[in-house]
Amino acid sequence: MFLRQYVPMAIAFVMGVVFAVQYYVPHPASEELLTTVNDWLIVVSGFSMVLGLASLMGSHWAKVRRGVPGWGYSLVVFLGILGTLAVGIASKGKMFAGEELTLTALGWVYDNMLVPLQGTVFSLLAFFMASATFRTFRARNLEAGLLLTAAFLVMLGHVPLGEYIWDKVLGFLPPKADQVMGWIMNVPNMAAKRGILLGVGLGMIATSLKIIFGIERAYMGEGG
Amino acid sequence: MSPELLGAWVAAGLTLAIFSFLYKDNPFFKFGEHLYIGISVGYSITLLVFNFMIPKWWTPLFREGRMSLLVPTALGLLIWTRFFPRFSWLSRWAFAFVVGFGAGIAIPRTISNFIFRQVESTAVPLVSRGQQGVSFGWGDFSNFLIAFGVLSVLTYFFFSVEHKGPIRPLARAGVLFLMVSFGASFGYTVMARVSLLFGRMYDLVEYSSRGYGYATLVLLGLMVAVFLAQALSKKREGG
Amino acid sequence: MRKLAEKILSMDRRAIYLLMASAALLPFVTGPLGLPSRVSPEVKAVYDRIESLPEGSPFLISMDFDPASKPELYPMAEALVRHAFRKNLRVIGMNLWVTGSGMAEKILSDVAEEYGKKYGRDYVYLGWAPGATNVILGLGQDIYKTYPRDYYGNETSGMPVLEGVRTLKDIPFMVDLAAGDPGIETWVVYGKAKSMAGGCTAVIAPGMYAFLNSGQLVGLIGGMRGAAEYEALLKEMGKATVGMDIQSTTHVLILGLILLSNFAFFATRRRR
Amino acid sequence: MRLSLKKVAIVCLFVFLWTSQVLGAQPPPLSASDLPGDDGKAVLLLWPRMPYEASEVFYVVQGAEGPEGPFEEIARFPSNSRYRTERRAPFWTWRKGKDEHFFVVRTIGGRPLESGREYYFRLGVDLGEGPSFGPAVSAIPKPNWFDFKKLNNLIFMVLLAGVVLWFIGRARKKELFLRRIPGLDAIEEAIGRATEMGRPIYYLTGRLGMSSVSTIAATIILRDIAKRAAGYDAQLKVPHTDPVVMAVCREVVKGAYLEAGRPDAYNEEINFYVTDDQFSYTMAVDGMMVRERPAAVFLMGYYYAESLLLAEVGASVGAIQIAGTDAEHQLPFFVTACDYTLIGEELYAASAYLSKEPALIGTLRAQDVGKAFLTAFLVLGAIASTIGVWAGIEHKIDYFLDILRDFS
Repeated sequence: MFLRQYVPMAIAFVMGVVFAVQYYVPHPASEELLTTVNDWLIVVSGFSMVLGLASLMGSHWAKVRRGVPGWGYSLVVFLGILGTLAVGIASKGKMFAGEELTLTALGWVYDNMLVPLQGTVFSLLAFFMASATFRTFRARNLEAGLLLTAAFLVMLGHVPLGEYIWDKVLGFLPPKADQVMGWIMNVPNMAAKRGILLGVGLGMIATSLKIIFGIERAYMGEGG
Repeated sequence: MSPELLGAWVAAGLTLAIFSFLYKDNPFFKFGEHLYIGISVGYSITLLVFNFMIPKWWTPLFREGRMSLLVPTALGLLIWTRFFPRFSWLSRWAFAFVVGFGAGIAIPRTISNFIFRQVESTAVPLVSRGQQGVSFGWGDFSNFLIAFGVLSVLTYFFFSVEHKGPIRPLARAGVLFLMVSFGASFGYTVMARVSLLFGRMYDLVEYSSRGYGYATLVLLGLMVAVFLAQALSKKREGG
Repeated sequence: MRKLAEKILSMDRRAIYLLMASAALLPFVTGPLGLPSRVSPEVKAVYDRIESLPEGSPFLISMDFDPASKPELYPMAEALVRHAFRKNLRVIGMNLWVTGSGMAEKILSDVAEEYGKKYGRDYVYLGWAPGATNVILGLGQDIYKTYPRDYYGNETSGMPVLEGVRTLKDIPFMVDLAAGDPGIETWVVYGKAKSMAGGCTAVIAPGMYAFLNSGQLVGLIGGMRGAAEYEALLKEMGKATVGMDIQSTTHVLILGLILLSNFAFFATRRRR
Repeated sequence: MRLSLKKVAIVCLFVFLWTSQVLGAQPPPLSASDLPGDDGKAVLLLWPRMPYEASEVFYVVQGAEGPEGPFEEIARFPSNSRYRTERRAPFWTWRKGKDEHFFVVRTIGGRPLESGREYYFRLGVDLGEGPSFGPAVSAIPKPNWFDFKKLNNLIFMVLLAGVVLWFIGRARKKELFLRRIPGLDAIEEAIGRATEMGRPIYYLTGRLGMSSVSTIAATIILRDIAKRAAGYDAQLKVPHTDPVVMAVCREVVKGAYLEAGRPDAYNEEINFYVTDDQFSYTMAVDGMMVRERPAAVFLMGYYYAESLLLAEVGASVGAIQIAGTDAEHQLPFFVTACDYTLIGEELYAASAYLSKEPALIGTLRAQDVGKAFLTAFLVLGAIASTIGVWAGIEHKIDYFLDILRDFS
């Protein structure tokens, strides 16, 4: 109990208080402390990244071992990892090599596999968005109507064709489409985002305080 | 086949495999998606080794003998005890160190940047003084709207009192400001998604040229043929 | 009429996908529409800030994105680096998103080659490092401790490009190009940059206006439109400018869809 | 034109007085001291305002590393600038006014000052024919242990910490009031409708693991919904994307059915695993919703881009949809496609309201105090600075606004 519970709580408390107070102390000794510990933590982040990558690999490995339906796809994941690692080591982790800056094998995998795959996965959203917009964007009440109007104006002011249409249809109005969009972004949108930001800021501070005082212990993992 | 040409075929094939999801969830898509996960993990490990482990940890610690690196090494090893359930509680010490530090540095900086700076630029004069004396112009109106908006959104997220009496219209105004901002976000998001679509379309169009052996068109044809054959065989089975 | 409206409302989603794909392909068929985008004050502010820097000033650009946002942020990064090289600034590049390293490296070396810039003297790529918050905090303390070596394994101390630079405070201007977290907010909270601007995907741009208004960001380049505006300011038409045509057609399609669905919705509702 | 001797004499006298004052302009007395609240690498110079100051008259600041020099020029600026008012500093460390000039020296000849070393400075006045210097003064920059400019930040932190701890403590002793969240009222209605129609209820917990606050909130709300569903004998379905979350939810739902007195109705298959893959999960759940046409769909927790696909299908099958997320980018879709949406913090508030967990309620109350304080300050600040501009007393208003200003 003492080693598993109180020691980590004490460590979090000391670290939290010291580095909160450090902010107010301009003395070089205090700056040196921050620099040193911060440098350590960059190294620690590297170690913890291994943890994340390993747990992902572990879950896919478990699927392959147990032969759950679709385990073949988990094998594809491993194929991808090992293949990339192999070319990565061969290319010493660089995209380009030599004076001529020719593309390495890793650079090839990056350019022709990773970039198109990731890009395409996310570009699917353009299609989903179009259909969701069509099916759900209805001005069924004041709130939805306002949301819709703002979205409509922002989209119109966002693209050259929209600006062109505005000039043709609403050209007699003093503001241009991009100015209307700019105002929406800078005034009502900004105000709401700032209100949210103030709330989020208070929430972040409260959470940090709870970590320091040992009330919030989710970082300890299960059973913490 | 030159690496460039092969690259075009691979890139076009993978792009189409992912796009095939728009028709339905299918093995091409699943293959592409899992390959993506694998490659990105493999790439991350490669960079972790070559840009971090070797130059910033191994070389300074074991070649140059920078002993101060023993502390983070010990912390890192403690984190790795998560791999061994019997000792995994030791990782709490390291996590407490990291999380405690993070909480400590976050508090004053959040106060300064998320609270003070935001409050300062909201509590601004709502009139301006010019040559002709004090006036209330469009910019002042916007400033008023900003202050009112921030105020009403804060009121909306206030949970200690019922939204009754004078608080009710204020909270209601807060919702309306939120709606405008969600609408603006939506309008912007459309642009982001379309940008990605443009990126992929651009490449697909390029790869369908003669120089690349009509890669896109050939692969697209093949894929459509597979789906057609599948649909036909299903029909035959069913009929 | 009501039947038609109902039919429209229950249209198969794949029909919309097809419409969307056609709208996206249209500009490739018709050729460029040639419609200019007007430059917004947010983007102009970034441009003006770089213009105002004296020759030889260090300029930090952190490319915190991955291939998923390449079409938006890659042209933006290219345009900014191009501008910096034109003004003969010393460019310091880095990134915090591991899968973006390759792109950041490519942007810097491609544009540097174009302008005949020499590595180590005119520009440097510090590369990626884990622990984003700590990296940013570390740069505010001591760049050489956070990045003892650059991406290629060279020692950073003594590099001519970094002369006179010890912490972020010695860099008069920086731009963070971000696709999410860690990104602009992280730099705002933990960075001690003297003056900073942001460039980001359109998804996160609306949230950044709070920092723009408070002066924590001197300017903001939002999404592909922002990149296209920057290209227009540089008078160099890049991929973002080309992409705006697809934006035009697809946006107008989506606007049309919104109108159509709302008309159909009210047509069916009124009868009930 | 008649020119009296007397008039000429008066003019001559004035000209003489003016020139003597300007030409014989003595540099003002300079004082140098360590700049307080820094890391010991700067010196603060102060000197009083002089009557001859104008934009054509320049002050020249010089510094040296020894009493004999050599003195190097540090700065040169019009004599009617750099008054005390121009420095951004809080009223509790710095007096504002136009009666004195200031200059902060950080480098001499490009070399940064070192702490603990004595430096020498002198001030010159330049009327256009080269400066004339006053005597040199010296100062030793020293590092400090507290930056008083950040005092308001520290006080804010301490006060907030006090408020958070106090409210959590109070919430442990007695129940604190939290307002009802409108979205929660709709839950009853949605479950009732599902029972009437004999269709299932779908509950989704989002795409993050148990370490996320939003997932925890989602499991708390699930408990409430499972209890009601058990009471009504409605069919509940919870498709999962994370095995750990599924394990937790099984316990939660089991407990809820027990509490409702219906352990017999509990079934392990209420919670079931689909896949961890984002789009495959979404498509699978969408397929199920299209087939089973649920009467109510709850989307709680954190969502990414799948939000629009899920909400769209739920709306198209005519389900009552109640969403709750702190994923800001997904809110537009939920707001338009769902009947009720818990926006951001409302999700946490709902979970605190339902769980009665003192730490959650106490934190929420503490944050409310913070919000109330900021709201009050914003109103007063805006009014005060408006009055300040109106009456031309902006500098007096600064005494108030400085309280929440950032001086780092």
